[in-house]
Amino acid sequence: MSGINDFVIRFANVNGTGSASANFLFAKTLFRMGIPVSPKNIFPSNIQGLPTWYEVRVCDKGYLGRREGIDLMVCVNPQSLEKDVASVKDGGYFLYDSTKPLHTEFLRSDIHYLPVPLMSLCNENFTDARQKQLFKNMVYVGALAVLLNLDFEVIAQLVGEQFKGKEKLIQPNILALNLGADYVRKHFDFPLSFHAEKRNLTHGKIMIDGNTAAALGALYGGATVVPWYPITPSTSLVDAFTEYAEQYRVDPETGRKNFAVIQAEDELAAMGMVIGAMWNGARAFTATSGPGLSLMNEFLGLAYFAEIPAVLIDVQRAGPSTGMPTRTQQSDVLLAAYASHGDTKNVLLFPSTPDECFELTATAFDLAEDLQTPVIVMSDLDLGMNDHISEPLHWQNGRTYNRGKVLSAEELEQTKGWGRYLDVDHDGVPYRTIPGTHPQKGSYFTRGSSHDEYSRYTEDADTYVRIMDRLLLKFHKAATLVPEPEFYGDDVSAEFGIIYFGTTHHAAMEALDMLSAVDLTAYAMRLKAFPFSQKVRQFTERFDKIYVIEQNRDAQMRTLLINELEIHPERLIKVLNYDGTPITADLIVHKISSDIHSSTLIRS
Amino acid sequence: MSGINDFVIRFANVNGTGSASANFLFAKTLFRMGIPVSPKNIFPSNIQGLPTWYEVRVCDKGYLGRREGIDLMVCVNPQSLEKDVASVKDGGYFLYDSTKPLHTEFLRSDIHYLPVPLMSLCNENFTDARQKQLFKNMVYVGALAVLLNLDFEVIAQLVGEQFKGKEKLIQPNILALNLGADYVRKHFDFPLSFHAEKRNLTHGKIMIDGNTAAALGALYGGATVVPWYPITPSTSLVDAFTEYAEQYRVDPETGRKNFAVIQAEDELAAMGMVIGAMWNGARAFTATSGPGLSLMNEFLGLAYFAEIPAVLIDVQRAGPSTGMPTRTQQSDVLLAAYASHGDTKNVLLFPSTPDECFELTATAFDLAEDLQTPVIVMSDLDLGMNDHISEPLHWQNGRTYNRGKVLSAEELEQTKGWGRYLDVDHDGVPYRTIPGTHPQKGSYFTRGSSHDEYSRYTEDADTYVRIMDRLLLKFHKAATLVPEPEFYGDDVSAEFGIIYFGTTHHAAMEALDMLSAVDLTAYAMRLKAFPFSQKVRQFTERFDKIYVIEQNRDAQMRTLLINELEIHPERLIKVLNYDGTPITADLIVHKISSDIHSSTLIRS
Amino acid sequence: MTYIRPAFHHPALPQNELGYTRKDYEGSISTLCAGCGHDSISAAIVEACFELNIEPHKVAKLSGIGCSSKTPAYFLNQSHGFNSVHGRMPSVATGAYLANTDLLYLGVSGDGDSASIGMGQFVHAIRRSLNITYIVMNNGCYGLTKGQDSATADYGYVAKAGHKNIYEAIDLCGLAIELGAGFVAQSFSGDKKQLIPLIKAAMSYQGFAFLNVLSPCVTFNNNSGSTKSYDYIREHNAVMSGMDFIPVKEEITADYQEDTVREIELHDGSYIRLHKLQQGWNPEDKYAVVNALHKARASHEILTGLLYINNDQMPLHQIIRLTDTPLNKLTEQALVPGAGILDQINASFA
Amino acid sequence: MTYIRPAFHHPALPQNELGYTRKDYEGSISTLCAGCGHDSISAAIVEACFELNIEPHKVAKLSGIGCSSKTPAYFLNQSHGFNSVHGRMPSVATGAYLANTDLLYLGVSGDGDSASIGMGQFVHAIRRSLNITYIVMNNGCYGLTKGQDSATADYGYVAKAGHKNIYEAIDLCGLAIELGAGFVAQSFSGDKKQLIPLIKAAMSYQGFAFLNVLSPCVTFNNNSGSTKSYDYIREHNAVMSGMDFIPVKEEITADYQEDTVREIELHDGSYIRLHKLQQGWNPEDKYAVVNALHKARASHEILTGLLYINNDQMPLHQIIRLTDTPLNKLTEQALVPGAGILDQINASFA
Ligand SMILES: Cc1ncc(C[n+]2csc(CCOP(=O)(O)OP(=O)(O)O)c2C)c(N)n1
Ligand SMILES: Cc1ncc(C[n+]2csc(CCOP(=O)(O)OP(=O)(O)O)c2C)c(N)n1
Ligand code: SF4
Ligand code: SF4
Ligand SMILES: [Mg+2]
Ligand SMILES: [Mg+2]
Repeated sequence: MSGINDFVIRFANVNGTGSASANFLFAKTLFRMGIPVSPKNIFPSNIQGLPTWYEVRVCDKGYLGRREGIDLMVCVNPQSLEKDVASVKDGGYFLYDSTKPLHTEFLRSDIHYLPVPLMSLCNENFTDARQKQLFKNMVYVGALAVLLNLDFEVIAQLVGEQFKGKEKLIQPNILALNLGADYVRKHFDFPLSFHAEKRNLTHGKIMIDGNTAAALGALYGGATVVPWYPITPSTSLVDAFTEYAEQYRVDPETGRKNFAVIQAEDELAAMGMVIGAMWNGARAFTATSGPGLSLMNEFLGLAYFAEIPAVLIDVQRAGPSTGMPTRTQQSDVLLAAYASHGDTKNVLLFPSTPDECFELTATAFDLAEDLQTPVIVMSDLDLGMNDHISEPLHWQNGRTYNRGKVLSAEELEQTKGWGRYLDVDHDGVPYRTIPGTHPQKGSYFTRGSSHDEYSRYTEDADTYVRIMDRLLLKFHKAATLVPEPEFYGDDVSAEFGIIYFGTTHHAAMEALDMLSAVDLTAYAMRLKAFPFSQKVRQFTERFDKIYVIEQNRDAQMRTLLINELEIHPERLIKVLNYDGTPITADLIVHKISSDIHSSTLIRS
Repeated sequence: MSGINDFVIRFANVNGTGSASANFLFAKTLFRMGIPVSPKNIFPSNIQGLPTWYEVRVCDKGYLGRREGIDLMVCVNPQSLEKDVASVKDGGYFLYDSTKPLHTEFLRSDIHYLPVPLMSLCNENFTDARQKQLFKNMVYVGALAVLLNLDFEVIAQLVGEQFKGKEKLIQPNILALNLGADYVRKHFDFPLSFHAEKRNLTHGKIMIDGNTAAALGALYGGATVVPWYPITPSTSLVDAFTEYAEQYRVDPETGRKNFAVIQAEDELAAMGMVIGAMWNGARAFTATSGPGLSLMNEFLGLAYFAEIPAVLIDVQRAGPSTGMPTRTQQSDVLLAAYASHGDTKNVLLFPSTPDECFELTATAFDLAEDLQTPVIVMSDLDLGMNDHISEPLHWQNGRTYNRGKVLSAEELEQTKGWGRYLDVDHDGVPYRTIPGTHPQKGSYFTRGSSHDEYSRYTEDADTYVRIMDRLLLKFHKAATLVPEPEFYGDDVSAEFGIIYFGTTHHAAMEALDMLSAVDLTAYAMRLKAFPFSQKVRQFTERFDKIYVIEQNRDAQMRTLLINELEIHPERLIKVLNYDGTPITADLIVHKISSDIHSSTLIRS
Repeated sequence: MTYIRPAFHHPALPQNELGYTRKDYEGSISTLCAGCGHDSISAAIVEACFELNIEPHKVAKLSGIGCSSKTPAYFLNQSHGFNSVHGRMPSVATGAYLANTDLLYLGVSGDGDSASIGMGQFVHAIRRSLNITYIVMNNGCYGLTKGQDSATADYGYVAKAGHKNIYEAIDLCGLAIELGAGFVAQSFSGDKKQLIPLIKAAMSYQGFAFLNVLSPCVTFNNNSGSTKSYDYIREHNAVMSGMDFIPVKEEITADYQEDTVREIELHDGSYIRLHKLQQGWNPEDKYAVVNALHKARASHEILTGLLYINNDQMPLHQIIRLTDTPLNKLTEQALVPGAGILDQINASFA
Repeated sequence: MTYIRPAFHHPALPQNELGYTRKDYEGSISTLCAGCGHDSISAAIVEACFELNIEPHKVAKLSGIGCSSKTPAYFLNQSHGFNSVHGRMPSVATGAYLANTDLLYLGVSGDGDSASIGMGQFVHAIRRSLNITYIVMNNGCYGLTKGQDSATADYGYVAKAGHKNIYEAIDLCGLAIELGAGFVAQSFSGDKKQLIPLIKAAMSYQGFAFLNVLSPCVTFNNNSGSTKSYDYIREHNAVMSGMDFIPVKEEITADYQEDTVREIELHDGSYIRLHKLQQGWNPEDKYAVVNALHKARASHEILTGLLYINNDQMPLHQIIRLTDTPLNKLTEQALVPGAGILDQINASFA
């Protein structure tokens, strides 16, 4: 059994019953108590009435990845009872609504039961039907507070914050909390052997979801045109952008807006609008998930070939096709990298944490304009929709945008023989102009068809090759501009390498420690971008054996590494998790150590 | 200078002026004279008034790839004069319309000029304006016939066939031919040093374009539902299908049709219709090119995941985006193989010749239904729209369709516990049912969302993984069912390997001979399908050094080979041609031999 | 395909002429929100199919993506179903229909699915006169993605989230009529009496039968500012006519006064009987219908009932002169022209 | 941006008020077929822009793919042009327009481009009241892919290839009106006198100005069975009114008899003057226009002229209350809320 500040608790609810805010309150309380915590929402692709879970890992050591094994299950959903009982760890606890007795078939001898009559407590104390249902959730939070030794002051403070402006609601919420607390105090020993203890480990941190952070990154990054089409799990990103933009980008006097959020008719249109806007000199982005990415292929190819900046945030979910819309995966990597027919390559960025969602989204606009090409921020459902403990978002006042090689009217005045696709600087990146800049100079005809350096249509073989080769040169330049990878672990004595990216971060960090505990010393590289920089190449050359951890079936990032860096595939070993749940350290350690044990050679 | 039955002649025309049939007559005459010939149409993405070329390689040795270097240029287009004069080989000939004198700037001292007053000959002999223009083309054919020693009887016969039913037109055409012939006889020495001589090398062969052959393959393969959206260079494929179907698939009494060709509103709809039709048990296909393939991504992912057979013919053109719509390339390989978001893999077939277009298209339906997955036939503009000498199309009477695991009403009657996605045979391929088969049994709910073995929606992690893993198993099975590669060259003493596919075939064959002439002995494998079979793997294991020849920039097939067969990239050397023109043997030889000369090791 | 009578039914359950009970037309348990309008439409479909004596396995039910598009799983369990991709059901249905014209095709979509991402396919299915009953469960919002305005959301309505819609709505019925749909009806999920005969009529019609059913989203669009709420629709519903559907061969009784009754015979011999007709209402007069729709829009009325019918519409398979045998039943015999013909074709290229 | 007078013009060339000559509005040499209707429309655009005194660099011209979509290369060389992808010009134009509402947007498309693959985007650009002059060069066929029927090809017309079209045509004007487009006109590429003022009026209109211009494809659809040929259109053209466009501040003279003249003032102060009005024709009466279109269709007449105008239409940027400064001119100053605000936001997540 787990110990102080080291346990996993899972809430089994029915979706649409208002459990989300109570569960969040629970997690946030731990966070405010200074304890590292990582909540995961496991919800159905449905609006109301189906099982939904909220899993909270509490971990003094700061491991924020998911962990298998539930120490305490809070079950308020009869539909999922059987599964929920079964999922509790040997020796764990099962808190349930005992208003109706538990059927004996759900009794396990190896776990502890904590019956709390949630419904009847509510029935006795509230009259309104909706309130009865809602407050059930607060009752179990109250019960848990006692069982796990949560700080009631913190809880009360959070409730106060939550109902700011609706103060009438504070009192009944506190009442509900106390109902649960009192019941536990009366009926059970408390606290449990594993419970919370105040720490100072989250000081200066924030708890935020990646989509909100990315939205803020776009806001600070200067996005003004935001066409989009709703799709889980990217919707909340645009919602957050809209909300903050309404707050900070509207002229308070006139009510006129500094931004345009447009719900497009579909994802093709959303990407078309991004391209039109960025062609015309505004910063624009859209957010989508797998199906939308598939639909944007043609437009991405246009932006690549006509060299129009574009920013796309792909909040990945489990594919293929409609797949599991409410489960996480990193399975759009290959399509995003080589989207569209013909020879194409796109710049990708891989945030791992909310603060990186902020930073890399803001950076995406600079890169897109600097390189005049699409940049895709590869987030995922786990990162985007779950709350994560994160460094605060950071913006340096005075930071300026890199708008790339855009010619002003004055510069055009002085320029002779300008051509839209002339590689003046020999870095693969030509100079562009924005419509309306100058009455006589700088106009050109943008096209997705083959064109020469002056943007004229051509079917000339050599010209075509020249442009295509320059695009490769530009891609090489991109490799020097994208964010560098981060390195972790033991640089000196490492016997093998680990490569990973995105939300695998926390599990990988924990796995590194677990591996070194069993004397398997690794050095890890967290990729932040595609194409791969020199540092990435060097890392791959250093080890004979490198484990590439990914959350997809086909080892898509490994394909990119092999293909772009010409690495012998046998040196890159797949460590995959693709069941739609966030990857765990256990899985990583298990796969790596069993590979090592089944092979002999580690370093030749 | 080239010799008997060994030369290249190029016609420079204006498009929309009716030169196509005269040029075809020229090529077909050679073919009928028993001489291997390969014409290439180099046309603009435009309807009328721009330069268009028709290039004919004549080659006794049977090399049917394109060859650089023009021996004889026939120029009837003042627009392209400069370029055309320049493109003639040193010592070559330049035939032009001398009605107006040639400007001195176009005079080269190293080539021979053959002035023929095409226009004035026509003006003198014809009255109708359109005829004057049209017959100009016949005049130069007549002139060439004498210069190159063509058989006038063959020409006359072909003219007769061409104007079957419009016999009135035969005489003036013959007159025009004679005008040219007589003029040459009067004014020049003839025949030229290089010229034609009757052979018996094309006996039993046909001269046909790949699109027509593929259309016939679809007709014989049992396609009944053919939704499509016009796009060059795939349009003529559906046109041919329609034409033959109108001939052979319409009830002569009632006029009722055995097929449905539907011009869809776009490519998304075309693929949706294919999926709907094959889900419902009919054979269906669509044909498209790059932009269409990009648009079909989402639907391809649905077909992959929901396991619905689908047949797509991708007649590739030069990408990315609109690219060069009338130029050839093999650059959709990667996208086709891994189309769509999420983890997906599609079966691809690579025809090299018209008879293979026929055979592989027919096979595609069997494979798609056998494997319940999309099958994409990867043709290209060169193969699809140019005439090629080919083995005749072959169909064995009595050949039956492989409809795959489809349960009949009787079988359903006897089946217990059927589940749409149950892997009963442990080969990854489940049993399906067609709507309307049985009143109580066999109905199921098809979905692109995650489903269990009984086709019920699920978000269960294990079930999802089970289905995804089975799809991989199915893909492994596909590798055992797809057509095997073909091998060429010296199996025994080869020092290195060559891998190629599709229209690279003729150039590769010629290159093999050229290489062995300089003692570079290679063994070549022509891929016919993806995924790769055991034989492909064995071949890749045999050589330390393998040249992979492709007509794209990013070496896409090489990526597939490395990724699927886990080959060390350094062993696969890129030989690329991606300028939109068909690859030549010279290019291949040049790239391979310079690589060999720049490296030392050939076989370790 | 011969018909096999379903066995072992509870004797007390009423059976239709084919011996099926209502249970035989039901589907899996709905996972939609309690009170969702879509569930009522599913129930109406079950009832209509039962009453129409349809063999369930002779129906193919297809949909896109959305709460509405989930419903085919909740009715007609014995029919094959196809939950395709967002907005693209019309093309999948077109392919399926061409493969086998012997089945009945029931397309189910949402306002997001058809009026936004699926607009192009919706328009072209109508243009082709696809032989389908096409039901849009129209709640003016994107239910499944949590309540965004759809393109059928009315200008000025106030969303649950609080904002006012600033765009004009697309009137799917007006659009369908403009595009030449042969059967256009509008109804309300809460009005079974009207809805069931409309579904029956639509399923009996040969050609594109469009049913726009207002179907409140209780979770995201049933608030007071909504123009797609139960209350609002009830208040603004202008029923253009009462309606009965009289199946083939059933006796036509004259219950109504001559002057207010209109009977329209469908091609299969069944009848639609309209009664309590609104003054001057003639669903075969396209101009009148279009004008009435425009006026209703201006006065915030919602016309329901059979809005327009054109009995001369030719369904797609007739337009393209398809053979009677379903294409999916054709074998090598019918499909392969044979080696001899191929030799001739080869010869034409020699 | 200050205006700089173009230098070194041939003194003899007539100049407009801004000092530009017609040459300044021309484009590259057309590669279309000799006689293609599209070239005439390009010429009309050149003339309209010249007469309207538009600064060429203040125009953005956008198109999809097709012969028609190539034309933006053949006019207004000093404007930025964007030849996007097939059928998706409306979305690219929407993005461009949102980025800078200070330019004039001219969208050019074909009937294949807009009525088939682009139908969804066409519909939604109208619904959003995109501020654009949207010209469809309508030849009833797919010119660039060699003459397939398009969705605007009339039922029963005989294609050059010989077959008869079996589908009903989509009437883009009828559709645009149904969807609420504020300015809908139809014209003929061969009728410059009508076309030029229509283009001028459209470019002066605030909102979605749709121009469906019948534009014969001489190569693939000018044969005798065609209903989009020069001859056919000339014979079946029913001009609904003569029309003048009177720019801002120009004196309004009364050349015509009172009863047959109508003047419509646009928001920028310019006027459209309709004269020789057909009996009862009122382009502000939506119902009347819709009915007239339906009737014309039935009698194979092609109505040309300004069909419908709604002067109260709000363009998209007003609907969404966009600021006056073009978004593409905003700098960090205006866009970044600053580190202080971010601290506050961080605090709200602490
Ligand atoms: C390509 C694609 N984009 C977006 C989505 C996300 N999505 C699912 S349902 C839906 C809207 C559904 O609205 P509607 O059709 O009105 O159905 P309702 O839920 O309101 O019944 C969207 C946008 C998707 N599944 N696929
Ligand atoms: C995605 C895609 N599909 C198909 C095509 C091929 N294509 C080019 S132009 C065209 C049709 C053009 O028709 P229309 O818009 O009427 O223009 P027109 O040539 O008649 O002026 C098509 C189908 C394409 N470029 N892109
Ligand atoms: S969200 Fe709305 S549309 Fe979806 S099931 Fe619930 S009530 Fe119905
Ligand atoms: S093909 Fe037709 S539309 Fe295209 S340029 Fe020629 S005449 Fe014009
Ligand atoms: Mg809806
Ligand atoms: Mg056209």
